Order: sequence, then C-alpha cells, then structure tokens
Amino acid sequence: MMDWPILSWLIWLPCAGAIVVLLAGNARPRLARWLSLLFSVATFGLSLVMLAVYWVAPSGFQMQENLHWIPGINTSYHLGVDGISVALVVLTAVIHILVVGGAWQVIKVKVHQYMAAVLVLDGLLIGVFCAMDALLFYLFFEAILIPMFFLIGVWGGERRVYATLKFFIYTFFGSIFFLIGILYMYHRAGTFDLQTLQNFPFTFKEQTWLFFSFVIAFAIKTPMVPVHTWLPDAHVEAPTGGSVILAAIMLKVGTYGFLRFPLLITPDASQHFAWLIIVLSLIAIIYIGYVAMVQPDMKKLVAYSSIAHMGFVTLGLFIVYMLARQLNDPGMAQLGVQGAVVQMVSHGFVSGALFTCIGVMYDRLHTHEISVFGGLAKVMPWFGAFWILFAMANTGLPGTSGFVGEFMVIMSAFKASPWIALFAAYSLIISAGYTLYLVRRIIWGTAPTPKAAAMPHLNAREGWVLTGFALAVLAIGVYPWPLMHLMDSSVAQIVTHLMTSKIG
Amino acid sequence: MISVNDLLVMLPELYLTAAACLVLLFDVFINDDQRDATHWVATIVMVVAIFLVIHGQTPQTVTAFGGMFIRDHMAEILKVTVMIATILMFVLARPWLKDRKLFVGEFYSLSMFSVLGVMLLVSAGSLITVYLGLELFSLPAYALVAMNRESKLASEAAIKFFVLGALASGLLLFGMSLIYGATGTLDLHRIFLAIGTTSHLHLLEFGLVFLVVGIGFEFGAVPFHMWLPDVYEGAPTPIAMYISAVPKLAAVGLAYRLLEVGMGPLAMDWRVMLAIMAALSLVVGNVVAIAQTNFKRMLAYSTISHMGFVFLALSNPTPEGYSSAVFYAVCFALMETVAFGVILALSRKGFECEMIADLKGLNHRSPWFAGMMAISMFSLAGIPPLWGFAAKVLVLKAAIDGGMLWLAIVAIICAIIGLFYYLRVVKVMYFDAPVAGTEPLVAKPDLAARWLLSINALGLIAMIAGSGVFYSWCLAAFGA
Amino acid sequence: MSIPESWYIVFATVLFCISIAGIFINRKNVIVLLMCIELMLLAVNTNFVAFSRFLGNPGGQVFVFFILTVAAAESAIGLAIVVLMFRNRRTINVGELDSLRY
Amino acid sequence: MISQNLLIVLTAAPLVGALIAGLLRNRIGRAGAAAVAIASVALSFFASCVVFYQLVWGGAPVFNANVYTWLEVGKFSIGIGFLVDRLTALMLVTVTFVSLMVHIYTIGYMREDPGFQRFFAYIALFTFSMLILVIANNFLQLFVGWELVGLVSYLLIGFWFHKRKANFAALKAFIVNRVGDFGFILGIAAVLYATNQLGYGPTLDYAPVFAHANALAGQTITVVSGHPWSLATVICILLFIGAVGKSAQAPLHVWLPDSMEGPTPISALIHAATMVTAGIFMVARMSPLYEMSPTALSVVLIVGATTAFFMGLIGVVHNDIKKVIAYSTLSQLGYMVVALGASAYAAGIFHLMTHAFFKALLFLCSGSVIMAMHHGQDMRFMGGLRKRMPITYLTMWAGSLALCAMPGFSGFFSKDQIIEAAGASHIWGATYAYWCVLLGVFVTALYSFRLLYMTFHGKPRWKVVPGLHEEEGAIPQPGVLPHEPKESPLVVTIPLILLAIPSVIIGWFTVRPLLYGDWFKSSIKVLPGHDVLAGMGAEFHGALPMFWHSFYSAPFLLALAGFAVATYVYQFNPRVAGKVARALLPLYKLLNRKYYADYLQYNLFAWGGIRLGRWFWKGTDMGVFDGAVNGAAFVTERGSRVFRRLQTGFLYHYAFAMIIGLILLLGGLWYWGLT
Amino acid sequence: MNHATLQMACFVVFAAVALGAALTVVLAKNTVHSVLSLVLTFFSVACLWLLAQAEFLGLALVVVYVGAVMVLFLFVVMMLDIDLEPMREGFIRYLPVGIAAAVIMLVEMLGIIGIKAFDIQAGPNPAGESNIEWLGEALFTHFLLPFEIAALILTVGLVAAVALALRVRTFSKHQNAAAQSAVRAGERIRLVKMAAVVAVAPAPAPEPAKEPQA
Repeated sequence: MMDWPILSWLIWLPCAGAIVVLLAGNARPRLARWLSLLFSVATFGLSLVMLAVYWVAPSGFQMQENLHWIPGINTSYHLGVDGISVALVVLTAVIHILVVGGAWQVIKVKVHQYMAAVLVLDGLLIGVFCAMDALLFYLFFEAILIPMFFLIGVWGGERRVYATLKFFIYTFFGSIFFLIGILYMYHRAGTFDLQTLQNFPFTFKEQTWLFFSFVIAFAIKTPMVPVHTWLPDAHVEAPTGGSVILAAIMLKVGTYGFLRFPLLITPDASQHFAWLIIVLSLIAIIYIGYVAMVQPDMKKLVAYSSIAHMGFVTLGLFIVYMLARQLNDPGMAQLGVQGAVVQMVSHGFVSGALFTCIGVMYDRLHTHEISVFGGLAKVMPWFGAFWILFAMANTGLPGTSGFVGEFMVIMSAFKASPWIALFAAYSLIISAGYTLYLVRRIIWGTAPTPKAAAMPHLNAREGWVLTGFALAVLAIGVYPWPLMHLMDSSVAQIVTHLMTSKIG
Repeated sequence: MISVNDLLVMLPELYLTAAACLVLLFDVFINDDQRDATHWVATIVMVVAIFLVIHGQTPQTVTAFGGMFIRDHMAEILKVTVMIATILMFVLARPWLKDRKLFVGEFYSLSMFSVLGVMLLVSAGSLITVYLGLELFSLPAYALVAMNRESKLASEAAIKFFVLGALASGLLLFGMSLIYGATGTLDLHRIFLAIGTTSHLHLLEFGLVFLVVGIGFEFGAVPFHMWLPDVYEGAPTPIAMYISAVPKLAAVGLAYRLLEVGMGPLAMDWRVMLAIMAALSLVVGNVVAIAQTNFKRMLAYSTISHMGFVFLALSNPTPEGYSSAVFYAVCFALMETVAFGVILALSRKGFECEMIADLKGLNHRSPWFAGMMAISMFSLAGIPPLWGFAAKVLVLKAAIDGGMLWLAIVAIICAIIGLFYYLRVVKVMYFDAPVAGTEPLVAKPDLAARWLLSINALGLIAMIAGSGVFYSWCLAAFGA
Repeated sequence: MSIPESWYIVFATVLFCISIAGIFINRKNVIVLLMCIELMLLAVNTNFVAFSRFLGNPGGQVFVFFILTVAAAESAIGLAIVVLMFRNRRTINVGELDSLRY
Repeated sequence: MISQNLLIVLTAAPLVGALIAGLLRNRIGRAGAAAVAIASVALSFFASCVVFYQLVWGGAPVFNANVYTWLEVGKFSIGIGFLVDRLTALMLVTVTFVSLMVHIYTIGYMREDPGFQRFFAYIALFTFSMLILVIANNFLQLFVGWELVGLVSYLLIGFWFHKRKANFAALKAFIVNRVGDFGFILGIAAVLYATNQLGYGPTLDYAPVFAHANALAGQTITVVSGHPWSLATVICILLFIGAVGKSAQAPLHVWLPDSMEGPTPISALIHAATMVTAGIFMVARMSPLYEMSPTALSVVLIVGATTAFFMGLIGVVHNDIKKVIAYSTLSQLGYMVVALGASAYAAGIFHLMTHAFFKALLFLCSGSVIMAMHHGQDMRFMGGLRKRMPITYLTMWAGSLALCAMPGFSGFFSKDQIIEAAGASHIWGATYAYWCVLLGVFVTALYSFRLLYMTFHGKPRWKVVPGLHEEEGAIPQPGVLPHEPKESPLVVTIPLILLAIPSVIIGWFTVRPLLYGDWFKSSIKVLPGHDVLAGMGAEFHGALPMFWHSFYSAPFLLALAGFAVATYVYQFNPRVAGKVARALLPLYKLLNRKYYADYLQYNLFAWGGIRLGRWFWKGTDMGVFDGAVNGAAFVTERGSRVFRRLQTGFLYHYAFAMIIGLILLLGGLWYWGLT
Repeated sequence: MNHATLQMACFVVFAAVALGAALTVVLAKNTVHSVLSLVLTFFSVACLWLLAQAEFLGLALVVVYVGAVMVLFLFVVMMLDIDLEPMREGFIRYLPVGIAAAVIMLVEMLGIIGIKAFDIQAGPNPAGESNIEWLGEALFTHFLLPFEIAALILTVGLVAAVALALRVRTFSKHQNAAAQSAVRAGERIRLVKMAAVVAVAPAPAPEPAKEPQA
C-alpha cells in the first residue's frame, strides 16, 4: 500500500482525466460532464484513501515519492504529505467535485474545455500541496495560473480580459521573485529539497532577502493588502466555478506557501519582519472590511471578505514568532498556526459556498449586482436558508467552520499582544457588518423587480452542491477535533522547528 | 596529415555536402509537379544526417584536420537540433510554399547548405573555420530571405539582412585579425594558450570587442538586433521560422567557440559585455514587443528578449552556464518552430496569417491549433509546466551562480513585461470571438505537417519531465 | 624589409575608420554601402597580411585568401539582392526602404 | 447522580425539534411543526425539572463532564460539555418553562402567519442555544451559546423579513451584539492568557479557572506600556462588555427597543425572559473572577444603575406598548446588573427568575392586546379594553404589580433586595447606584400604570369599521379595526395564566432559600468583604416579616407615588401629560429621542462606516493600490510605443546602431576594462 | 636612397593614394566614380601588400577584386539606372557625424592598441623567396578543410545568385520534342455533339464551390 505512488496518482489522475475530457470534444457535453464528474470523484476517493493511510500514523511526511527530475541541478520529483497537506488535498478534491457539479448546466459553451481546465486545476493544486521540492512546488504553484487564466478569460464576464490578464500578470509578478529566491537558495545550499533548505543556516541578510522574495509572491497570491486588487476583479469576472476554486483553494496556496517557505526557511528574518505581516494582516481585517461593506457587487463583496479572512491566516502564522520565540510559549504558537490552517480549510468551504450561491443567483438573473436582488427568503426559501448559513459562517459564528480558526487565532494573538487581538477581534463586528448588510439587501426585504420575484427555486443539483458545502461548514464548526488531530503533530513540528534560530 | 579518420570524424558533414549537391542536381531533372520528391528526399537526407550525427557519437572530443574541426557533444546537440528545426521547416513549409508557387528545389538545397554551414560553425576549431562556417551558413540565408522574388518586403528584408550581416562579418573579421596579430595563431585552442603569454593584451581585448559585436549580431542582441524584426516580418514565413531557430543555435556554438574555447582567459571582460547586452536585449525586446500588431514581428522582439536570456547564461562562463545556454537555445528553437508552424498552417492561398488579429477566435475555429499556439506562448513566457520554464530556471540559476543576481532580477522584471504580449496572443485566440465570416478551419490535408507540429508542441510539455536527461547531456557536453 | 608593422596597422585602422565614416555619410546608396564594407574587408586583409608577414605565419595570408573568395561570393549574392530589390522597387535608395519598421 | 444522557436529551431535544420543524416543515405541516417543537421543549422542561429535583432534593453532586473534545492543540483542549450546578439548574427550569409557555402561546399568536413552522423552528432552536449557553462548562461553549442566541435573535427580530424596519432592527441587534461579543471574546482570550500565565495550563474550563481565581490577585497585564493593569479587572471588564451587549446595558442598549419589530412571543422569550439575561447569568457564573476585581464590580454597578434609571425614564414617554415594556426590560436588567455589581449575585439571579416570569407575562399580555388590536401597537389608539379581554387585563395587572415591586408580588422580593443590597454595598459608586435604583422604582410604577391605564382603562380610542380590508400583518390606519377587539383564545390565555401564577407567588417561598440559604452553594462565590447579602441576611426573618416591613420602606412609597401620579395623569386628567411635556420640553425631547443614542449610532457608526468604506474603496483601493498597478501597465505600454520608434526602418540607422554599440563597447573597455 | 628608405617611401605613397582613393569612394557624388576609386584603392593596397612580400595575395586582389568583383559592381551600377540626386540628401548634414564617428573610432582604436608595441621590423621572410609556395603548402595541408568549405561557399554563391536573379521567362517559346511526339488527338481536338436547334440557352452552371480553405 505504501509503495503505491498515491500522491502521483492524485496529481496526475485528474490531469489525465482532463485529456480524456478534452477528447470527448465539444459536440458531446454530456459525456464531458459525466467524465469529469467521474474523474473528480475518483480523485476524491483517492484522497480519502490517502487520508486513511495518513491517519494511521499521523506524523512527519508520509507517502513520500522521490524521483530525480533534473539531477543536474539537484532537483527532484519529491512528493510527500504531512497533516496540513492532507487536509488541503482533501479540501481540493472535495471542492472540485462541487465545482464540477456546480458547472453542470451552467456552462454551456465549450464544456469539455471548461471541465478539462477544472480537472487540470485539481491535479495541479494537489501537486502544490504535495510538493517537497522547492522547484517542483514552484512548478505547480505557477502552473495553476494557466487553467485559471482560461477559466476566467473564456467563460468570464464582460471585463474578463482585463481581469484575467491582471490576475495572471500580477501573480506572475510575485512568483517570479519567489523563483529568484528559490534559485538563490539553491545557489547557497545546493539543493531544492525543502527539508534540507529548512535546516540550512542562511545568514540573516540572506534570510531578509529571501523572506521578501517569498513574501512578495505569497502576499500577492494570498492576497494581502496592498497587493490584493487583482482579486476582486478576478472574482467578479470569473465564472462561478473559477471563483470557487480561486477563493477556496488558490488563496490557500499563498498561505500554504507562507507556511512552507518564509516561516521555516527564513525564520529569523520572518521574526524580524513579523510586525510587517501582522500589521498588514490587521489592515486587511479592518480596512478591507470597510471596503467590503460598500461594494455594490456581491462577488466583489465576498472577494473582499476573502481578503479579510486571509488576514486571519497570515496573522495566525506570523504571531508564532512572538509567541514561540519572544514569549517562549510554543503551545500558544501552535494554537495560532493551527488556527491559521483551520481558517484556511474553513474559508475554503465558506467562500466556495458563497460563490456558489452567487453563481446560483447569477444563473437566474445574469448579474452580480446586489441591488437587483431582494427578498430571496420568500422567493427561494431554501436557498435563503443556505445563504444565511454561509453568511453566518462568513461572520465567524460559532458552530460553523468560520468560527474555529478565528477563535484560535484571537486566542493566541492575545498572548502575543492584546492590541493585536483587539484589532483582530474587530473582525467580529466588521464582518457581521458587511455580510449581514449584504444579507439584508438580498435575502430579506422584498424583490425589487418582478423578474427577481419569479426566480425559480433551487434545482436538485444546486441543492446537493450547497448541501455538500453546508455539511462541511457545519461539520468543521461543530466538531473540529478530527481536523486538528490530523494536523496536530505536523503543526507541532513546525513550531518546534521555527523555535530554533538559524543564525545562532 | 589528413587521414581517413579525419574524414570519418566529419562524416555527417561530408554526407550532407554530397547530399545537398545531389539534391541540387536531382531537382534540376524533375518536373515542377514532381517537386514533392525533392521535398521528401531532402527530408530523408536530413533524417539520415541526424542519424549519422548520433550514431557517430564518440565519447570524447575528437578533432580533425589539424584542429580545424572539432567534434564534441556540444556541437552534436546543436547539430541535431538544427537539423530537427530544418526538418520541421521542410515539412511545415511545404503546403505554404506550394500555395505561393515558391515550391522550388533551391529552397531545399540552400537550406541544406546553410545547415552545413551551421554544422561547420559549431564544430569549428579555428578562426578560419568559424568564419567560413558562418558565411556558408549566412549566405544561403540571405538568399532564402529574398526567395520570394515578387515580394517587396522580402527583398527589403534581404537587403537589410545582407548589408548588416556583411557589416557584422566585417567587424568580426577585424576582430579576428587583431587576435591573430596578438597571438600569432588562428587555432582557437592555441589562442587560448597564447593569451597567457602574449604581450599584446590590449590588442586582444580590442579584438574581443569586435568578436562580441559579431556574436551579438548573430544572436540579435541589442544594439545589434535591428535586422531581426525586419527580417522576421519581411522574410517568407518558413524562412523566418528558420531564421528564428537556427542562427540562435549557431550563435550559441559561435559564442562558445570564440569566447570560451578561444578567449576563455578573458572571460572577465567579455562576460560583462554580454551582461550589458543581455540587459539591453531584455528590456528593449520585451518592451517593444508589447506594441506590436504583427505576430512575426512580435516574435522577433520576443526573440531579442530571449537572446538576452541566453546571454544571461553565457555571462556565467562555467560549464553550467554554457549548458544552460545550449539548453535554452535548443528549447527556444523548438518553441519558435511551434509558433511559426501554427501560423504557417493557418495561412492559405492569398491569405498570410501574420497579424495577431488574424488569430482571433482561433479556439472556435480550430481548438487544436489554438492549443498548440497557446502551449508555445506559455512556454515562451516561461510558465510551468512547459519546457520554457525549465530553460528559464536553468538560465536564471546560471546567472545567479555566476554572481549576476542583478541581471537575473532585470531578466525577471522583463519577463513580467514579456508575459503580457504572450498572454495577449492567447487572449486573442481564446477570449475573442472569431472575425465574422471566418468559418471553422478544415483540417489541412497535409497530415505530415499536422502531426509533426503536434509532436513538436506536445514535446514542449513532455520535455519538462525530460529536462533532467537533456540537461545532463548538456552538462556532459561541457565536461561537467 | 624595413617598414614597421605599426605603419600597416595604422593604415588599416585609418582605412577601417574611413569605411565607417562612409557608412555614416553615404547612408542611402546601398551600393556605396557595400563598397564601404569592401573597404572594411580591405582593412582587415591588410591587417592579416601584415601580421602574417611580421609573425612569419602563413595563416593570416591564407585567411586573406579565403576572405577574398568569400567576399566575391558575398558580392555576387549581395548584388543579386540589390538587383532584385531594384526590380521590385525601382530604386536602391535605402532611404525609401522603410516598409518594415517599428 | 445526574445522568449525562439525560442532559444530552435535555439539550438536544429542542435542536431536534427545531430541525424537524424547520427542515420538514412542508412535510409535517403547521400542526406537526407546532407539535414537534412543543413536545421537544416540553421534554426539555421535564428533564430540567428532573435535574433540578435531583440536584436540590436528590442530593446529586454537581455534574461537570465533557461530552466530546471540541478542540485540542498540544496541551490545550476544550470540550463541549455540561456543568450542572444549582445556578444552572435554576436557569434550566426558568428557560424551559418560559420557553414552553411561549411555544404554546405562539400557536395562537402566529396562527395566521405563513411562517408558522419557521417560527417554531426558530424558537426551538433558540431554546437549544440558550440551553447550550446555560449548561456550558467552559468559556468557549458559553461563547458558542452566546452567539447562537444572538443568531436566533437576529432571525426572529427579522422574522417578518418583508418589513424594512424589521430587517434593520435585526441587523442592528446583531451588530450591536457583536460589539459586545468583541469584548467578550477578548475577555475569553484574556482568561486563556491568565490561565497560561498562572501556570495551571492553558485552559478555558470553568472549574480550574474558578478554582484558581485567587491566583489572579496582584497579577497585571501590560496593555499600554508603562501602565500595568490588573489582570482580573481586564478580564472582567472585557467579559462585561459582552454582557453589556447581550443584556442591553447602556450604551449598547440601542438594539433592544428596536428588536420589538419581531413577533411578540419572541419579545417575551428572548428579549425579556431569557437571552437578555444571559449577561446576568454570565456575570453570576463568573462571580469568582469578578470578586477579584473591585474596579470591575464598580463598573458593573454604575453601568447597571445608569441603565436602570435612565432607560426607565424613556419608558415614560413612549406610546408603543411593546417599546414601553422593552424599556422597562432595560431598566429591570439594569437592576439585575446592579445586584451583580454589589456582589449580590444571588439577588441578581433571583430577580432574573422573577423577572423572567412577569416580564414574559407582560409581553405576552401585550401580544394578546396587539392581537386584539390587529397588530396595532400604539397605546394612543387603545383604551377601554378592560371589559373586552378580562383575562389579559387581570394577568397584565398582576404582571405590572410584580414589576412595580408591589409588596407580596414576586418582583417585590427580588427588587427590594437589590435596592437594599445597593444600599448596603460599599464599593465605589454604590451610593449613585442606590439612588438610581431607588428612584427607578418611581419611574417603574409610573410607566407601568401609565401603560395599564392607557391600554385598558378610559374610553376606547379605537373605532370599528366593518369590512375593512386588512393588509398583511398590519392595519392601514392606527386605531381603525375591522371588528371589535375580543379576548384571545385559550392557547394564549392559558400561558398567561400559567405565567401569572409564579409572577405573583413565587417570591414568597424562594426568597429565603435563594438569597439567604446558601442555596447556590459553590456556583456563586462571594468574598467575605463584599458579601452584602450576608449582612442583609442578619436582618432577614422570613418573607412575611419582609412583606410587612416593606410598607414602611422608601421603595414602596415611591412606587405608590408613581402609581398615584400615573392614576392622576392618565386616568383622571390626561391633559396634564401634554402640559408637563411642553413644560419640560428639552427633557421630553431628550427622552423621546432616547438620549440621541440611536442618532449617534446611525450617523456615526453606520453611515460613518459606510462613508469610510466608500472612501477606502474609491480612494485608497481603486485610487492608490490599483492605480499603481494600472499605472505601471500604462507606463510600460507608453514606453513600448516610444521605444518601437527606434526601429525606424532605415538600414543606415541600423548600421549606425551597430557601430555606435561598437564604439560604446570599445569606449567602455577603454575606460573600465583595460587590464 | 637605400632599399629600406625606398620601401618606406613607396609605402607612404601607396598608402596615401589608397586612403585618398578610399576617401573618394566615400565622398564621390557619382557612384561610378566611387567604384572607380575603389578600384584605385585596391590597386594601391595590392602594392602595399607587395611591399609586405605578400605577392600572391597582392596579385589575387587585383585579379579577383579588380578583375571580377569591381566589374560586377560597375555592371550593376550601370545596369540599374539609378537616380542619384535623392541619395545625396543629407550628405552635408551627416558628414560631421560620419567624421566624428570615424575620429572617435580612430582614437579609441589607436588608443587601445597602443601602436608603440608594434613598432617592430619584420624578420627574414619565412617564405624564402616564394610567397606562393609558402602559401600553397599551408593551404593544401593545414588549411585543406577551409579550402573545401570555400569551394562550397562559391557554389552557394552561384546557386543563390542564380536562384535570385534568374527569371524563368514563362512567355519564351521553346520546343519540347518529347511532348510534341507524345501528343494525342484527344488532347487537341474536342468533338462536340450539338443539336441542330437550341431551344433555350442553358442557365449558366453554378460556380463551383470554393475549395475548402484550410
């Protein structure tokens, strides 16, 4: 069992599926749909197998595969998962099933290409979370831009070209510096192996430069203020599936990168500049909250709220230095990191669900304008109920997944500094403000137009997709222990690792 | 003394010489409507030549004709790639040539002579062979550019190409003469050795500048790049394809022979010059490409920027640096063939697919061609998981290892700018609606072209996995 | 033999510079441009001849031999292109050759 | 022994009921939904009674165990579990009883509402949430319940979602509550910080935190550098901010009056009897912590006293029947908070319980009136209903008397003790609090009787227009009815009666055990220095002596005065009211505008926030951040257009470029490179 | 005047003539004059080479260049009836630029080379008396490969020039005997059956569909 290259299968099965789906051709959309569902479900099944295997012995990197890739530069096809990766891989697989389901009848042109892009994204994103080689990580990290570029550009809204070019070039802009950072590390350490790099004693000056090369990449991907402006545009123009993947998983790629690179490879520089990230995170939480409140477009609003929520993730990741090193409290540091990761997973479901909801509305009236909708609670009662649930999760209501991560981060932040906790907790107010203000306008009240009053009810497919999201959101909210247990030892290792300084 | 061994060492070259002459003759004796035979003969000749190069491989470097000719792995890699590119040109160009009544035997024989020139150039062991190889390669190229005799643009391109090429070779020769004067030998290896003892170091450095200028011209590096966009645009598309791929490979060989094999001890001087040219090429190439509307011209500027990348690698005068330069050049050549191949395939009688706007909505008309073009564009932009990414990584790595971090940063900033115009091509193909009235493309009857193009394009994906093997070859070729 | 080598070098250099100046001055006439390049080659050849003589090495002179050969072939092709261009455009004025630009 | 399974049933039953009523609402129909919800809450009530019995008379020990681990990170773990001591048990019974009553009442009240099933799902869900809150054995679970009740409150206030005002009221309630929760979660974080700091491990379980509360003494936390603050004070004040929000104390009270936009049953259940008292319960639960911080207690005291008096005043000028009761609720909550601040936690809880009965009763009565008035709530168009709805009339009188602390009624026992406790307390601010609560009695009586007179007495100010077309949920014109108002049906009146009974009598036999009998045992902890109840206990000789004694006390006299004034003004000489209002115009205006709190809230926070957001969005986000990005693209593109001009197309320029390049390289070599 | 002085005097004279002629090439108004000046330059330089005892190359220069290449140039110049006026536009304007470029070059070059280092006299002629023999031996031993390549280059030059310049006259009439003898009657005559009376002119056949574009 352990020798079977399950991670490779996880990565390449959907990619192969994409080719198969492409071969189905434009003329047979039904076939393309079913095939892609088949492949995404198969991938999910595999991810569950992986989860089961991992669960047996949850420590360290498991299911490793290591093949030479470019021996000349000592880089290898090195895969492996720890608890955090496992969680994110499963998240990816689940979300993609929901995306395929969500696109079922919505996508009408070039179905095969759409599905292929989604499946390729599936594989590549799983690849990001499995890569244990810096260059391989980068490969997946950047390759995901291509299918996303097409998703937004081909099936997107009116300003899709602007949005997708901006998205692509912006993120490329960040990641290319990251590439230089990787290569510089190779220059110094002679390897791309992440674990070796994590133990390599870079000097403080080097760490500083590397840190910024990492941060610029991941900050854009995450995205953090002030390099977030691509996200609202991309979201607004993206088709529903694209938005869901973008929000649910691609943003996590950025924070996952934070976790793997600056946190562990340049711990001293990270410690030194943690204030910067913390300040930016807090700005994201508060400032972006205000910006979100006044958006006239639902997708923009949720996009901005995503930025704010990712602020919690970066916050949780970077207070660890204050906790673990300055205050010597690894327990709280672990709480912070764990909270950040839980927030990642949770936000995956919550934002994915919200974008799916918006997609459902878009399919009916072909707009994201808030002012067009109203009184959904009456027009589409079940849908309204789902909306409320996800909106509440977005505001971090206990019992939903949105609460868990925020709670943990605030708890640990208080130890780092009450002020940080104070600003972070402001999210309670501001997120309620923008989310419920949105809810008030679209769910409550009355439909502003006869068209909005005559929107058809949720169909079974939409219902199932939303139910899937809802179950995940509630499950994590009510009983997050399994998720945490999955990651506990990995997070503990990370915290232990970053407690030791590299510059002695 | 010359022995049979010497001849065997350069068997592929000899074979190709004979074959080229035979093709020339063969073509004289056949009718116009039998010209396909010439095509296939020439193609098969090239395939056999590849086989000969590979088959005759020797583990060590072998020299012949008293060091005039060097057969090493570097040369072999370049030769094989050049021949692959030429075969691609042959096969992809055939329908295009036929449509334009340019399907003539001279096309094949001149191309083969030109290839021969490249083969001699990259194997040159002496300044003389370098020069002669260069000329043997470029003279047919000038003629090929002008091949479409009715075209005003083609003759304009040819005259520009020719005059500037002649100027460049004049400058190169001037440098050679000075180096000869300073070292007293034409043999590259002896020059290398003589540099340590010569009393005319200034003369040598002076000559070096001229050599660098000549090399820069061959690459099309700023400020010696001016010919390149005009030639790309003016030349018949298959020739532009050839010029985009083959001279770059030749230039890598040229640079290696002259700069490393010959002027190696002066590396500290020339690498700075290359670095400056690299930076200029990157900036000018990428920035100017954005404003282009002609696809070929855009590719030309993109080529300029890519040559900046090659220089980036060369500015690290180590086996790693050269390996990555070769890697990059080979990769670049094969990416360009795809891009040009697609527009060749899209051109029809009376319609030249040249403008970026001509690609509008290609995905609706022919998803397959659109896909291949997209692969090529992403690869050129250096986006993983395409081969161009591996090449970019290796080059950047070489630059960083060579202490040229600043240059690497310039390169990546320019790469960001460059991304824009590659993406624009993809955008036009995928996001724009087809121009009204353009019906779906019917598959070209030429299956060979279609297949070869597909293999080439898919190879750009597959080679990301094969990069390791290929890079190892390159490294081995430079003895690392 | 009493002529110093430097004389040849200076001569070649001056000749070279004249050819450069010629390129600048006679911008428009492509045939004069080609002739300037011939001048440049002449300078090169002179260099080679002189070096060869003073080094006592035949290589330089052999090189000159090849340069002459190649230059002849090159001229042939170049002039053929010029003729072609003239046929197409009825001019050899480089100043009118700007269809390909930007 | 209390069985864990019983507790699970107790807690989960309403949830199950809610899920069934909510998710299968179309399957099971209106009757089914009502039946399921009522059954589940009844089950819960029954279980609560069993638990109460076991704990109080059965000698069962305090139950404290986790059901499952919710979160575990390293050494830190939190579960979802139950802590059942007497405080909890009392709350359980109160909550489930009132909830049950409201459930039954709802059948009648919401009879015609299309959202009937949804309503039952909500209130059952609310009951579940409240139980989670009450039964929690750790801070996290407390917060979970805390927020869940907020959610349901939000849903219920906005129950009539087509009403714009209801929507805004719901939004406001949620956000204002969130402001409180903001403090609350920071308080929890501070608790975690403290436990971590004090070395008994990071934990949020009540038991260890309370057990080690003494260790907080002298601990400080540096928030503003150079000014170490007492850790206990920080914790308590932060937690109290939560209570301020949830229990609608000034200045976060603004949501509660607005929340009257919801259906009346939930006003009774949530905004009078249960949810709003969560803050009181929480502070009582945290008594070990609050005892460590006299500063925090002072803050509590002052906030409570202020609310008790000044919010009551507003009630005097309002005409909306539910709003008056709502302000009364604010005021009564203030009383409870005063009790907490005076360390008379037991008194606070006691008042909580009695208040739950009589305030729920008052609300339900007002609901009954509103039904009769066809959803008209303005008292100016009522009057003379005494004859038409006698049960409502009587029960409302009973509730009002309890509210006014008329001797013998339940409110008397609890409120009197609070006033006494405030008087007996010696902490900073106690005098202010005493005067506030004392004068509050007058105010309470004033508005209570005003309400009764305006509603039930006098001449009818409504008229009947038969055949009037009734719009959805409300009459078109206030005071115009389609037919005669009549007494509500049995499902409405029975809960009224059932609630009226405890409202009247429960004080008699609970005052002694609850306040002076160490009834709460370990669940409430009071430091000897603060224990005002102990001092009062010395003078307490039983309910009857207290009853007799009260006729000489200031509160009674004040209540009587309030009664007299109300009777005079509203029963006999209504014109006086207008005159007084004109005479005290600034004061009247101030009260009528609710001290401008809403005005501030609306303009400063709501609109201010939106304006700020717009400014951020258009200015910073699109202007600066995005402008930089687009600007870079623009510059590049322009640069491209300029640079491409270099390629002039002229051959000689190309040659020049080459030669100039050569010259520059040569020059560079000459200048820098010559070795 | 001894031998050496004579040589130096000759050098100076020929060099001066060569440079003067070179300047004329550059400056002459008429292209024909330029070509002729170039011929003069070649002659003078050939003489300089002779002075350097490179007799073969000196002669070859005259033979190859003057005899062949220059004639070719002249031929082209004459053949292409060129309007000279527009080509001299900006002559004066660019003159200073050209002079400046040349001067800068010259200064840089001479500055870098450091002429002093080459102020040497040649040793005895290594070729002995026969420059041709000396050269020939090198050419056919050590430089055999380049020699062959040069041959190829000439071939290429030929082919290329032919390919570019040869115009196949499609209208020229020439006999193809084989084709003539292989001709058949059917290819020349078409027998058409016609009705005696044509009732209605048949509608013109629809245009054949355009061949599918690919």
